[in-house]
Order: sequence, then structure tokens, then C-alpha cells
Amino acid sequence: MDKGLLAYLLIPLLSAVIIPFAARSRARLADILANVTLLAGLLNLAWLALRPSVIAGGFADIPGDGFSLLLVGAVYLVGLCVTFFSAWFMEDGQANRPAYYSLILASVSAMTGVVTTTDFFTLYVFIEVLAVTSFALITTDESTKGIEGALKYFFLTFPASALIIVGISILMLSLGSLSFETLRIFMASDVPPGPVTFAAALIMLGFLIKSGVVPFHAWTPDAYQGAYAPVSAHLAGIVTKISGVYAVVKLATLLRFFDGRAAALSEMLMFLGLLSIAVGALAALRQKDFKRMLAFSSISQVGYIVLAAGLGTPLAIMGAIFHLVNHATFKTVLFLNSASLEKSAGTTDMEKLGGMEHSMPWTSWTSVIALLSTAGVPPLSGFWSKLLIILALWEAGLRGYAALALLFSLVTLAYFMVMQRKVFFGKKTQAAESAPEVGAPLLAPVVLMSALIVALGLLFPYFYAYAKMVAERILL
Amino acid sequence: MSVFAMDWYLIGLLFFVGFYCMLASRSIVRQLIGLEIISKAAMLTVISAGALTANLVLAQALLITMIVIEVVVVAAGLALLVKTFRVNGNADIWRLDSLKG
Amino acid sequence: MTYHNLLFVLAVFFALWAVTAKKLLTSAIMLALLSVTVSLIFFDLGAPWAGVFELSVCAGLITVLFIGAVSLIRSDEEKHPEGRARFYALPLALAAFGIAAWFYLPPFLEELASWRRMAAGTTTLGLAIWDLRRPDLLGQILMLASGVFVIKSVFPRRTEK
Amino acid sequence: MNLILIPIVLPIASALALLFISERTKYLKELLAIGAAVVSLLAAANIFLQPPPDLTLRWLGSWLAFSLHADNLSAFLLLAVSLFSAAISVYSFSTPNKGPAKWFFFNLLMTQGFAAGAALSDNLVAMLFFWEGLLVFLYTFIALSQDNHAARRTAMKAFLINGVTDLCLLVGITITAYIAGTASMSEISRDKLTLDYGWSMFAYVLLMIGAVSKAGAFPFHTWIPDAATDSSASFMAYVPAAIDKLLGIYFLARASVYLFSLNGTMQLVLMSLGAVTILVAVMMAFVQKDYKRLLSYHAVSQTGYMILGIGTLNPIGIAGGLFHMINHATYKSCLFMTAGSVERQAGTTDLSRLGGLFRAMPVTGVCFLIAAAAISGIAPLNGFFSKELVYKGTLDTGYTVFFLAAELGSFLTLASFLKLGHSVFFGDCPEGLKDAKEAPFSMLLPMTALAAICVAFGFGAELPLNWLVVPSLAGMNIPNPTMSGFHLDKLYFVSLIVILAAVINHILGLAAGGGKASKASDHIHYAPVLKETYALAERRAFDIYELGMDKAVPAVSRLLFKADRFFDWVIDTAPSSMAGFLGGTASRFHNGSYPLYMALTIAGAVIYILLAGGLK
Repeated sequence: MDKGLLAYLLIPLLSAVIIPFAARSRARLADILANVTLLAGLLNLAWLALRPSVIAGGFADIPGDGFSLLLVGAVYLVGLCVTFFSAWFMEDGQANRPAYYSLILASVSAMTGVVTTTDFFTLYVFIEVLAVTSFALITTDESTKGIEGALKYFFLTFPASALIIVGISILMLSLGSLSFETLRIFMASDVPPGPVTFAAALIMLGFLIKSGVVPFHAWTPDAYQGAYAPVSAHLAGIVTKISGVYAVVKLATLLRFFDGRAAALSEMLMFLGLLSIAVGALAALRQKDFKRMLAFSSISQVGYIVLAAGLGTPLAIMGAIFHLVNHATFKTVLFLNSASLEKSAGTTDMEKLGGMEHSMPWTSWTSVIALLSTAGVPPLSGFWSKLLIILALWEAGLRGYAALALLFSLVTLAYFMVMQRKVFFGKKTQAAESAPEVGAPLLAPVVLMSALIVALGLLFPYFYAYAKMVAERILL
Repeated sequence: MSVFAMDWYLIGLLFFVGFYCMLASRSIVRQLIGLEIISKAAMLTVISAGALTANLVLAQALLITMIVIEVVVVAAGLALLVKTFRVNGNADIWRLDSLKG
Repeated sequence: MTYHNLLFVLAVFFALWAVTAKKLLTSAIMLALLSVTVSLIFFDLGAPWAGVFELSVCAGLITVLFIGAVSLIRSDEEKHPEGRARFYALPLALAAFGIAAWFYLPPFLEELASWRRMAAGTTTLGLAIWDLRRPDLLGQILMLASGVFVIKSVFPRRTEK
Repeated sequence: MNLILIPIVLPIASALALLFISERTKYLKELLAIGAAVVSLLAAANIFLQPPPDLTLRWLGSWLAFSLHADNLSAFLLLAVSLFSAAISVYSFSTPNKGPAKWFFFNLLMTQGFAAGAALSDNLVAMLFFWEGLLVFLYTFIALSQDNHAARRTAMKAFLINGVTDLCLLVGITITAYIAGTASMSEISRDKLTLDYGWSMFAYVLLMIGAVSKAGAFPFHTWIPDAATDSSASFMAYVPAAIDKLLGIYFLARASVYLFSLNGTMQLVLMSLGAVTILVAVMMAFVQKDYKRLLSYHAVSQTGYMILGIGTLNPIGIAGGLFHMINHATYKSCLFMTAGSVERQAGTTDLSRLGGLFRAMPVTGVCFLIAAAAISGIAPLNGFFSKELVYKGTLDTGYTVFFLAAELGSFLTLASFLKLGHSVFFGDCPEGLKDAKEAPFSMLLPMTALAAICVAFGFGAELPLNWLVVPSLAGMNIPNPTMSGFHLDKLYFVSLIVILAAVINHILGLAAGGGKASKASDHIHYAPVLKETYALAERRAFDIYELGMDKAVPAVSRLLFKADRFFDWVIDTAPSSMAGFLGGTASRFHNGSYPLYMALTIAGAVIYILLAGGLK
């Protein structure tokens, strides 16, 4: 475990424990505590990474491998956006308000644990914590759909833990250690891999199930659609990415796919990635609910990351890391906007919405930015990550994969255009007449994230230097 | 056949029973029981692997953590069960199909 | 040896019973018996601490939780009993799987065992937990805290009711 | 800044500036347009007198240099373009309808700028750029000249005809530049292309089609008479009468003697084209009953003389062609201007409802008489001299038949103008026109100026020949023709015979038509054989555009529609229905059923494990 980043785990945990006591008499204190904790953490991280001397030095003196730091930043950012949004979104009478913020902080803490750990079993522990908090968060508003989503999430992903444990025990049997470093050294050596790759494949399978890759994706749309509105942003933006996709990318780097020692697994991973891209995009085309469409889109985007991870070359890993961060930004924007829609218009059914642009311009235009970034339109950040992934595929000689990835990127654009036309553009409908724009506090996180999308796209060269440094550190 | 292979063969049967239960049962309680069976099987693999490699210390250290996790997970699952029972009046997971499309 | 294998077979048997039992209460009790069997296996394999934890927590605490939940939903369960056919098919399916796996799994597992790497030194369990698995302790704390929050979130204190 | 840019940039800039002027300002737009045109004219005169250095802007290497080059011919053409722009902008000062006035001046200045660019371009690609720009503004010019459906339909007709021929020009230029290895006209002319090589024949024919179509020759002329009725007289006086003729003949001359050295066959083709154009158009013109429509057919007919002149390929013929080009622009503009002022004052251009206007509009009448005499080739006006040059050139080639055809055209031209003049300015004045007044000064000024040029170029024919035409020929490396004293030849007497014949014909026609001047052509119109031909022509049976629109286009469009449906199906329906099908399948699959999801997950996991299961 990276001790340098331990504080980012402990402080939210502390806050989470304090909140129920502090908020006993004044419920609002819970919001403030949670927001302050996350904001302070974020500022601290920004100081750590964005000091001029660090930037000038090409991020060379970033602690650890840099990947953790980046993801801790993403976790805190999304967490802050969600808590800030929830503070105004949540109704005042909500009984489980303190518990809600405690759970968010606990999940932030667990995610920090996930991204800073250096051991498979610890990874498993934190991922279980994350999963447990997620179920409770999904059902925050006690709606039928929320409970349904939570239950499906619970039962469809928990068997994955058993697979991970079996993988871990085989790893223990054949490798004798559970640390990442041992596996990396082992894979870099000439020793015949034996059951180690099988163990890794089992662990990978567990994480693939948890990240919602086709054909293990069935829980994803239900959980995202059913979840309490801000929680779906938290869940789609960061939680499932950290609990599944992060581990897949990490394993891909540890297994050194570019060496070809685990070629079968690499090929399987790439196939699953492409399958996810295709199924997610095609299924999203026909959705009628805004959140469900976003969920399918999320599956599709996760497919890109898994595809890149399966390829495993430094360029592809860089693309995967960057896409992971980008996915956190644009999916958070889109899901928070769906929450705004739900609050303002009372529904996320696209058949009932329409012409919302007239009454909710900010929501509409931030959605446009986010969806263009998702679809990979230059110069937004999503373009660069997809470009890196497709370039990596092309360079590796996988022309067919590259072409298909590009094609489904167009399909992404297509379904988002359909969505945008149905929900935001077009003639003013009854729903739009009676739906006012949400207040500034609800818009602030979304606008911040949109600005970040644009900024990451425009300042890509700086980010490229960082991502390159990260990719080199974790691969070499 | 070695003891280890026999053990793991029977653990495989346990996995099968657990997964079959999760696939076939409608009741959320029984789903949880299936989950429990699966995680028991997973625990057995850990201890068995530890015993095989004379690494029981590490295996037990892992197992204690796993048991703690299991308790919380089951508690969370049962909490969900109670909640869904309150809201829907039944504990039938097959009837939960309002989210579709 | 026989005892060891018998325990495993017993575990499978209890699992089977837990799944196929008509009453959920029986299922919960069979699950507890499964836990007891598993903890006996742990003792047999030389992992007493694991066995103790398994016996106390899984066979005890979890069973209590289960029985509480089952008694909560018993009325509904009696009104709408599940179709039994699927569960009667389980022993047959298990037999089919067992016979198929008998030919496929053991060679695979033998080879797996042949790749084993013996552990080097031995320490006590406490030292191992404290020295090697310290982050797991942190995880455990987080897990327990989360469990509390989950329960608080799912069953909040209703002020108005 | 090079002076050479002013005639191009200034009008375009002014045109764009016009768009920002409020609709309510009274004379600002007109004054701006006139000012721009006059300054351009001065700049053009300066360029003509002191040719500035070439201007070359590189685009894509040397192959696509945007080079402007003012040699004698280009400068001459630029001067003519600017002159007519200035004349028309002054003439349009008092256009009655305020609505499209802004657009009129906008189009006028745009056309001027692009025409100047086309005249000055040395590079074929640059010229093509300006040429296509003219096409765009041709469309907007007609479409915006009147606010009705007919104007838009005619605009589309003009656009399509010229668009197709411009496409030919494009292909021709591409092939030419490919064969020559350069797109610069001056470089090509150093080593002229011959027609021996198969592709170069093809290229030349395409260039020729582009040029004669711009000039409005048969069979690409059919939009001009329609435009005469569907658009304004100012437009007719400007574009079909002046600019199009100037540019078309300019480029025909360039292509025929500057870029290519032609052989006898092509000479015959060109001369035949010219003769046919003269005859067909003048036959149609003769029987028209509308002032502007009659003039428009003459505009086509006169093109024939120019093509004939260039087609002779001898110096005198080419000189005649070029001289006729500038003369024609002068008197035909003048004639359209008289038509415009008659229309403005009398409210109609129908010959049967006009008459006796000479008393009311003496200045217009005199201008008409001068211009009509000039177009009919009456000595000593400018048309006489240019036609004589063409005749001389034709006779020098030895093909007497073309000479005879040209003389027949001349006869019919005169006859039709006798009829026109008689029915508009003389004879009885209808009731409604008793109190018609003279046109305003702004209309009379350019009219009289152009009439004066007609007279001046007639009496002093040496002057334009020596200053304009001969240097242009010299610029194209054509030996200086001997042009003095030729009109004392026997041609002079032939012309006299033609004039007499026309007068006799008119008198006969008047007698046959019961004294009504507007029916003076009926004896030929309804003569046997000709009657049926005219009937067919009136039904536009000879109009390639209408033929194409009626017969070829529906068939082709049906075919294309089928093809389009197919491609549409391939690129749109098939993927979207496939995506819809797959998406539908996917969304039907996600039916919310937990056991299905569980089974899927477990099956996926089992397959994954089996695939990953090999220990090796």
C-alpha cells in the first residue's frame, strides 16, 4: 500500500464516522462536512500534482506510479461533484441523509484504498467495501426501481468475488505471494507461467463481471437506471470504473500483455472489449429512458478501456488511463444532468421530454459538450483518448479492431444525437413548459466538469506528458 | 488421486450447487444461501491452497478478513431483502423486472 | 483421510440440502451445518483460527441473521411457495456435473498441485496479520464502518413516524 | 497594391458593402455602385494605357498559380467590361422597383468583378474560378430580377445550361493543362497545342463548348429569350448583351488562336456553328412580337457573326470577330436600354400595343435608330465595318456559302429592325400612350453615350481598330491584317443590295399585314413550311434544354432515382435497419428477467474459464 496516499483513505473514513454524530441535531452539517472533506482532499491533491515545479519537471517527482494519484484525483473530483450536487438535490426531510454522506465518504475511502493498494487481496477487500456501500447508496430514495437495481447489482456481481478468491488462492499456491510486484517480476522473467496466468484470468474474470463488460453486463443498466439520481452519477462515473475497470487495467499492465506471455487472455480481453463496445452502442440506440441509454453508453465506453487494456502496449495503456479519467468526467456530467432533468421535469423518459433546451439551456449545453466528448469529437478530451486507443490498435496491426472501434464511435455519436434531439432540442413540449432550469448549485458541478472536459482536451499536451510518464512507470 | 485434487473436486461440486441455487431459486433468501455456499467454497480453496503450500498462516490471515467481509455482505443483503419485502410485499427476485428495454 | 473426505462430502450434502429444502428455515439451518462442517475441515487442515472464526461468526452470527430474515418473510413464503421441480433436478444435475468433472477436473488439479511453491518461513498468525496484512485490517475497519452505515441508511431512524 | 487588382476587388468589395446599406436610404446604394463602376473604369483605362506588371499568387506550386496578366486583349476586354458596367449602373439609377434594387446592384457589381477577373486571369484554373463565379451570379441576377416563379424557372434554366457547359469547360481545362503541363495561358501559347493528339482535339472541343455557350451561341442560347421576358431590361443590356458576349468570344479567340493551332476541320466546324447560329436565331428574331424578346434573339444571332469571324482563322476574320464583339456589345446594350426605357414609360414591350413613340421619346428614338442601323450593318456605323471584316475574312477562306448565309442573316436582321422600329416609334400611337414622356436623364445618358460610340466607331473605324483590335491581335502573335480600303470593295454593293431587299421586304410585309407594322413579318412567319417550323419552335421543340427536360431528364432521373434509392438503402436504410434490428434485439433481450441475466453471466463465466483454463 502506498503510504504517501494513506491520508486520502483515512480522512474520509474519519469524516464518515463523525458525520452521524455531528448531524444528529443539524442534518445540514452532514453536507458541509462531506463537502469540506472532499474539497480539502482535492485541493491537497491539486497542490501535489499541479505545482509548477512538478509540471515543469514532466511530473517526474510524482509519488508512487502516478496512476494512483491520478485516480485518487478523479475519485475525489467525482465524489465532490456528487456530494455538492446531492446537498441541494436531496429533499430536506430525507431520513437517511447523514448515512448517505457517510456512505459516499466511505466509498471514496474504499476507492482510494483500491487505487493505492499493491496487493490482490487488499484490492479484493476494498472492492467488497465499495460494493457494499454502493448497494445502500442505490436504494437511498427507497423507490422500487432503486431496490430492484440494487438487488440485481448485488446478486449478479457478488459471485465474482468468489471467482477472485479462487484466483487469489491459485496465485497463492503457484506464486506464493499476492503482491502486484511479485506478479510483475514473475511475468517479466523467463519462468514458465504455469497456472499463474490462469489465476490472473480468474481474477480478471471477477473484475470483468464487476466492470459490466458484455456478457456480464446485465446488471449495469438496471443498477444505473434504478439508482437514486446523484448516486447513478457516482456509480457510473467512478465506482464501477474503480471497482472493475481499474483492476482490469492494472492486471493488464502487470501481465505485460505486450510481451505475449499471456496472449490468449489478451485476445479474449480484446474480444470482450469489442463486444461490449458493439452491444452497448447498439442497445443504446433503441433506449427510451435517458439514464438507461447512458448506462448502455457506459458499457460501450468501458469496452474501449477494456479493449485498450487487452492490447496492453504503452500507447494503449495510456489511452485506457486517459479514457478512464475522461469517462469519469463526461459520464458524471451526463448523469448529473439526468438528475437535474428528473428534479425539474419529473421524468427521464425521452418520449415525454423534448425541447428542454428552451427552458434548461445550461443543462442542455453541458450535455452537448459531454456527449461530444463521449463520441470522440475533437478537440474535447474524449477525442484524444479514443484517438490514442485507435492509434494503438492500428500500430499493433489490428486494423479490423481499429476500424470497428471507429465505426462504433460513430454509432455513439448517432445515439447521442438521437438523445439530444429527443430530450433537449426540438419543439417545446408540455414537459419543457413546466420545467424551470435548476438552480446554480446544481449546475456548478456540471459546469465545472464540462470546463474540465474542454480544458483536458485543449491542454492535452500537458496531460499527455503525465499519462506517458504514468504508462512508462507502470509498464517498465 | 491426491488429497488436494479430491478436495478441490468436491469444492467444485460445492461451487456448482451454489451457482445452481442462484440460477434456479426465486427467493432472495435462497439466493443469499447460494451466495453463502459459493463463498464457503471460495474459503475452502484458500485454506486448502495454504495447507498445500505450508502457508496456513497467510491463508488464515486472509480468511479472517474474508469472514468479516462475508458477515457485512450478508447483513447488507438481508437489509436489502427486508427493504424489498417492505416495499414490494414479497421476496421474489424473478418478479423484479420493471427495469427493461 | 477418510474423515477428511467424508467432511467434504458432508459439506456438499448439506449444501445440497440447504438448496433443495422446502422450508427456508431448514435451508438456514442446513447452511449453519455447512458452516460447521467447513470449520471442521479447517481444523482438519490445520487452520484452527480460521475454524474458530468460521464456527463463531458464520455458523453463529450469520445463521442468526438468516433466521431473523426468514421469520420476517415466512408469511409470504407460505402463501407463495416456490416451484419445487427446479430443486428436485439439482441432485441429478449435480450428479451429471460430478461425473463429467470426475474425468476433467482431477488431472487439471493434479497439474495445478504440481506447480505449488512451498512457503519459506513460518511466523505466528498475529505477526502475519500485523506485518503482512496490515492494509487488510484497515479494510476490515472500513468494511465494518460501511456495514453500520448501510444499516443506518436502510433502516433510518424515522423521526416523524 | 497592384493596380490590376482594383477592377476585381473594388466591385466585389462594394457589392458586399451594399448588403450592409439600409433598405431605406434613397440614393446611397445607386451612388456607391456607380462610383465603384466608374473608378473601376478609370482603373481599367489606366491598365489599358500602361499595362501594370503581372500579379502572381502561388496556390499549389507553379501549377496552380493565381496569376493576373494584362496583355493587350485582356486589357481591351477589361476596358469594355468596365465601360458597360459603368453605363448600366448609371442607366439603372432610376430603376422603378426599389425592392430588388439592392440585389440588382449587388449582382451587377459581383458580375463585373468576376468578369474582370476572368478577363485578366492568365491561369486557366483561376479563370475557371471567376467563370464559375459568374455562373452563380447569373443565377441570382435572373432569379432576383423579378419576384415571380417564371424568373426563378428561367434562372434555373440559365444556370443548368451554363452549368453543364461550364462542366465541359472544366474538363477541357483539366485536359489542356494536363497535356500542356501548365495551366498558364501565356506559357501554353509559347508552344501552341495542335489537334493531332486525340485528347487535345477533345480538350479543344470542350473549351469551345464552354466559350460559345457563354457567348450564347446555338444551341446553348435558349435561356436568353426566356430571360428577356422574365427579367429586367437592365440585366439583358448588361449580361447577355455585353458581358457574356465579351467573355465568350474573348475565350473563344484565346482558345482558338492563342492556345491551340487549329486545322481545317475545326475551322469548318466553327464557321458552320457561326452560320447556323446567325440563321436560326435571326429567323426566330424576325417573327417575334415582343421588343425585348426580339432583341434577345438578335443577341444570339450576332454571336454567330463573331464565331464566324473567329472561325475563319485568318487575321481579318479574327479582327472582324473581335471588333464585332465590342460593337455588338455597344449597340445591343443601347438597344436593350431603349427597350428598358420604353418599357418604363409605356408599361409594355408588346409590339402590337406600342407605336408612335418617337414624338414622345425623341432621344430614345434617335438612339434606337442609330443602334438599329448599326446592328443592321448600315454604313457608316460601327456594325457595318465589323460585319464587312467578317465577310471579308469569310470570303478569304473560300467558303462562299458562309458568306451568303451571313448576308441572309444581315438581310433578316435589317428586316426585323425595320419592323421593330416601325411598330414602336412610328405609325399610329395607341390610346394609352398619348401622354407617354421621355425617359429620365439617368437612362438617356448611357444610352446616348453608347449611341455616340456606335457613331464614333463607325466614322472613325480606324481608331478602335488600331487602338483596340490590332494590338490584341499582335498580343496573340497574329500578323497585322491590311484593313484599309476594304469597304470600297464589291462588298459595299452587296450590302446595299441587302438593305434594299430588306426595305422591299418590309413594304411587302406591311402590305400583307394590313398596314400594321407589328405584323410586317407575318408573310414569312406564316409562309408554307416555315409556318410549321415556327410552330414547332414556339413549342420549343428545338430547345435542347426543354427537350432534355422533357425527354432525357425524366428517364435519367428515374434511373438515378433507382440508383439513389439503392445507395440510400446501402448507406442509410440497411445500416440503420440493421442497427435497429440489433438494437431491438438487444433491448428485447434486456427484459429485466433476473434468471436470464444470471444464466448469461454464468454461461459467460464458464466459457471464459474453459477458454482461459489451459495451464500451458
